[in-house]
Amino acid sequence: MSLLIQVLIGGMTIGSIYSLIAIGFVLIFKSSGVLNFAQGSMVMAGAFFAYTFVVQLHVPIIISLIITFLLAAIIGMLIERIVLRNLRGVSIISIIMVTLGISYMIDGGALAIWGSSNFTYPKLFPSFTLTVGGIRIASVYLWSFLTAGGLLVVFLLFFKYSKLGLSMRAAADNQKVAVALGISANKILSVTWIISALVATAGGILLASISALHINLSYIGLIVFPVVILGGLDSVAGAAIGGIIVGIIESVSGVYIAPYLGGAFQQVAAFIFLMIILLVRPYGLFGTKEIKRL
Amino acid sequence: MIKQCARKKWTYLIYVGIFLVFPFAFFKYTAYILFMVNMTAIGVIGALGLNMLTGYTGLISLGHAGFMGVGAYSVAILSMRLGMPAYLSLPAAGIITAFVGILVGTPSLRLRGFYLAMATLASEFILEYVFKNWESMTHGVQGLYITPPQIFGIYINNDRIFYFIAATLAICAVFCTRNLFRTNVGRAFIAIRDRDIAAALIGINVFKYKLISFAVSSFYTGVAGGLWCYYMTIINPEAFQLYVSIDYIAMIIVGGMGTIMGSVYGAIFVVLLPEIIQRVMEVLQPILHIEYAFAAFKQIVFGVIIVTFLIFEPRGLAAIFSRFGERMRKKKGGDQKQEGKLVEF
Amino acid sequence: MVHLEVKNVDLSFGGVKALRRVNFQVEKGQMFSLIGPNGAGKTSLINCVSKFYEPDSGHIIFDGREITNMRPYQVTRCGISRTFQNIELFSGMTVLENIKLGRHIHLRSGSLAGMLYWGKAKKEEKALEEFLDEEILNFLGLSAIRNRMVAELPYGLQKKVDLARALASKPELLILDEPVAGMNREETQNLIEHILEIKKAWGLTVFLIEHDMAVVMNVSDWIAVINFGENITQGTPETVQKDPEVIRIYLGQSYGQDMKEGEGTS
Amino acid sequence: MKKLVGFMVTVAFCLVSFSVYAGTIPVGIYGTLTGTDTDVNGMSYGPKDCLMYINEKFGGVMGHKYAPLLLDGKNQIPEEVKIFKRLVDVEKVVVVNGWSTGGTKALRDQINNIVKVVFQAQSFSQDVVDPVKYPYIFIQGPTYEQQVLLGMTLAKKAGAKTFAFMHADIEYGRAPCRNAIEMKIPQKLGLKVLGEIEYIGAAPDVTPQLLRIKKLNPDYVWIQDSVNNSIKILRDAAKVGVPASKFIGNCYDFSHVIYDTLGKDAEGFKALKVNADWNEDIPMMDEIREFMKTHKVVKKDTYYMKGWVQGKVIHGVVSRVLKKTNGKIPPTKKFRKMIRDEWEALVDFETAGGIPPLTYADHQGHQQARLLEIQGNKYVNISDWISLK
Repeated sequence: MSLLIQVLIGGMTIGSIYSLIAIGFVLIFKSSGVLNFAQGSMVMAGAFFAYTFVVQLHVPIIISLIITFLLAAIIGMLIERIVLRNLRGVSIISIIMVTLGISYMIDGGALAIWGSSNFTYPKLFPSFTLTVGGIRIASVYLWSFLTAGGLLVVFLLFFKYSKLGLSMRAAADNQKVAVALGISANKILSVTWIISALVATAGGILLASISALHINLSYIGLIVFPVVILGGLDSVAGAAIGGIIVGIIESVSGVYIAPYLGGAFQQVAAFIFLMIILLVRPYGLFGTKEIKRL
Repeated sequence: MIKQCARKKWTYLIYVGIFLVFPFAFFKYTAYILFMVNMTAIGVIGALGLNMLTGYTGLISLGHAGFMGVGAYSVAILSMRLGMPAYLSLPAAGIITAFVGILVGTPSLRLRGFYLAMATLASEFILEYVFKNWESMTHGVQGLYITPPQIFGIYINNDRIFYFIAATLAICAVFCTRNLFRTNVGRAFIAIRDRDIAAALIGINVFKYKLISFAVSSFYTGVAGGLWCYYMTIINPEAFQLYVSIDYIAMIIVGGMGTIMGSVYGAIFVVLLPEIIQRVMEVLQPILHIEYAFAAFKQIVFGVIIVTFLIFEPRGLAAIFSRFGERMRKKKGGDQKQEGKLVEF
Repeated sequence: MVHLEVKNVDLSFGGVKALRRVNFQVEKGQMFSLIGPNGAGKTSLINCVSKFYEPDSGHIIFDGREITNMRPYQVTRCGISRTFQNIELFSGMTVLENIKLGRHIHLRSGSLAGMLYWGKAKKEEKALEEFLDEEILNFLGLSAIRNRMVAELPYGLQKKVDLARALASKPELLILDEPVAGMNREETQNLIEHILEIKKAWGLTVFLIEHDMAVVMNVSDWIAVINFGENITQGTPETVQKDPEVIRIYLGQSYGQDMKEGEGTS
Repeated sequence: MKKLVGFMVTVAFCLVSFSVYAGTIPVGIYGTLTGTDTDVNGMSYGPKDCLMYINEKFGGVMGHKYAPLLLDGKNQIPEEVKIFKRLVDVEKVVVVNGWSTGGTKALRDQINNIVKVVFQAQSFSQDVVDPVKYPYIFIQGPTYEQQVLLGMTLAKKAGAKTFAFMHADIEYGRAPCRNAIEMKIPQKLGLKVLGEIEYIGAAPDVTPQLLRIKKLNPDYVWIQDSVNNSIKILRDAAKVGVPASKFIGNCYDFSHVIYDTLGKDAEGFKALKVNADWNEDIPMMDEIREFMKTHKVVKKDTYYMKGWVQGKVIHGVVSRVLKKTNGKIPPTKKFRKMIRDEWEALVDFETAGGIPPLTYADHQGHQQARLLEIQGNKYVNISDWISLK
């Protein structure tokens, strides 16, 4: 029994990080219908920026965090400005490929700048730990939990009430209508990419500070895919909740099922669960259904 | 007109000549170049498969690495356990993979777009898990060795022999695919891609043809995987991870979705581009001085090329070449319409 | 005899009722027109017949066979084919390929045969092209543009290709959803003539939905009127024109205007 | 079709024209410079730098300079096969420094029967070590299986009764543990293996696996993985309350990053050491420092040292060969053969303290290791060099 509790808590802790990173995916998809394969690389890059300023350049933490987020925002904007803005009306899969190309660039850049060693990540936040049901939870998880939750609330309100948010939804629903309403699609897309880059950076910093920093951090992009789809590609809430669910599923299957099936079952378990959900709800848990018209 | 035919005959003879001489033309580079040509040939077959599914039927698949794996493992197991000769085990592998493909394709009844793509991604991971953990069959993570069959006492994974097998198969694949899109099946695929609802309403059993598309596509991919297995003589699960699927997607997008030659150009591009970048940078090395960042820069350049390329020609190399062909024909005057259509394919 | 029978068909989207217990019968060989103001539910009804929509209740019977629960392609197999209000051509293909697709249900050759393009598949393709040539392309005057991509054709021609695709399956019942909408007088005339001619030649039953009253009144043998998804009345053109209800809800305000539309658009 | 052929031919030609001209003694090295496993690729940079150092310090060997060429195998079999073909056919290298187990297996026939070139594998997998079957493949240190054996022996000494394995679901992870079990190593030592627990290589979190460990509660856990994942394991061990002192890692779990990152959570973590660490006080380190005066070295870790040693071995063998031919470079085929024979003949080859003396009669440089433990944020030797023979 106590084991089960520990399993659940363990699942939630990592799930919180999944949610945080998944939200970045969803934002971009929601506004521009692009599934951003470079998200993982953006996560990694963000983590490395903070590392550079704090450790290599000895900038005070707060300032270096600010600079980091500025840089991330700029990169996000540049990606949108230079690349995606020139790809209007291109088939979705070509855009996938483009984002992959971007991820090659970012990964390569990171490799060129920081090399492929493991780095010890600085302690950026007051680190304390509290023990719940025999699980020692590092503060980082709480931070990511709070950040994810905070972002969730912020974006729910943002999309509900703020003019920009509403227009983003309009744009996502129907470019033409949006244009008719005098909404600048460009502005919206830039904003989305900036926000999403910031989220990625936050995720990167949190993720890096619970393990050694290495360029392979960008794999997280692949690992959260089931989360994004499970929640529904265009639902921020879906991403947040999906993260927790997947975390728990991985944890539960890792402890209770893997011993019988052998191997590393947890990731597969997440995907199998995803398949089952998709067969019941073809647009994820909270995704909006696209209506066929003639 | 007769002159035309005669010239055609000659050009074909020249092609055949090149095809036969090619593997003996490069002195000490032979093995190295042939290896890349062979990988390209395998790539062409796989890319045709993926293009049929994604480019022509409009179903995105991230699971093709898994399908290749199924093909490779089937070949390995059939040939080692049952001692099946290559000319049987390759088609058999294709058929087995086709069944897996149908299985994976079933969700396409309800799933669309990215959600289907993710379902295929899931199947990719599930297949990888099976490869790793069905030890009795796949020998787990250590993978399987095979002793390739021999022709005239030479193992077929000898670069020259394999060149003739793989290249021939690739060319056959190109022609088969071209034929397929002359007939109702191929047309049905395109109809589903363009307007699946209208397709259904004019009498196409959409789901059936989606499954057929998955089956044929995975058949190609399975054969490609089988060839891969014969060539490498070892297969392990780490050889069929997501990056392979991504390479194939790169092939069809860069080459040109929904075009047959596109798959060919794409395969060549994806196999050769990194090598060309490598060589160019080696030449520039004395100027650049980037010992440690060499690989990194290679990666960056690859990314930059793909991105810029897609910005300037999202429809891929095929579009560029056919436009080029148009211009050539305009110059020559319009006496070669048929060839023009050929380029489209 | 009755060719197509629609019995108490109900259809609703969410809360909105699109069709309420709609009834009518189409005789074999008849030129049947379904009219009604915009949003009356005409297209919804034919979408029910061609199975794009599942009716909530009611029956659709064709040739004495219940087709209510069939899949779309099965309906086509039974011998029903249709055109679309806003042309649904496959933009990635040539005119010829689009029309060939109309005949898809009659083609048997599988993928393997197709790949080898040998024997059966090849013969079938040849036969198909001959059929299309003599029965449809020349007849509709599309032979010249057979290899053009449909995307680059003018609207009128696209409409024609759409019709050709519907005819290609050699149906018994042809459903035309506003075939002449947005065409000028000549185009309209010419298309209608073609339709009447082929109807005679093949003994087709034609199910017409059209706003151009002039056309409807001229060609129809029988007209059914619906409004807000309900039967208003049906009968011969004369009776329908006289029907006070119809005049009130439909012809009264928009007849003349529709006539003008007919001329105006070109 | 025409364009296709044209395209291929032109590409072929530009490849030909771009080929670099190899120096007098071409040496081929490939490793994972991008992709997975990059954190240990110091062992691919090592040999290159070492040979460059020798070129600059001694002007190569008997007046012949080395031309080391380092390529990126991406840890992908086809990539490595391609590179191998280029190295041996185009660049005519006399020694190849390889990387992955999979690639080595794929090339086994090429290496030993077709090309016949010495192949120094980075992988320590026992599947590729076999003087009879694979006469041209050499590895530097004890196989993973031997390392497991040592770890278990020491655990036994410390009074362990039960044991468990943790590793990623890849060959490097699973194969050695399976082999160890098949070789009945635990039984012979009277140890009970409670479980073999796997995780995804790239998984950001291994808490569930450690909850299983906690449940099984073995006396010792063998980690068959590299630093990056071992940090995750120790982190989550602390998370669920399993002491780090229960964990023993192999030769790739040896890095200061571990205790820098985890602090006291790493206290008591043990790892095997099969070659010198960075900044150890040995003559070889002075060579490297000298080299660093003129060159940039980014990988400052024990793997770089391992690589440097490999460079020294190559140099040692080549110079022996050239002594035999008194300074003349024999034709490639002969040269490769001679290198192989000399390599096998190496006895107690000294590497300036980089590693225990190397003897390649059994194609394994040495079979010794010593156990280190993290105590107070540094590694402490808790055993002497132990031979695994």
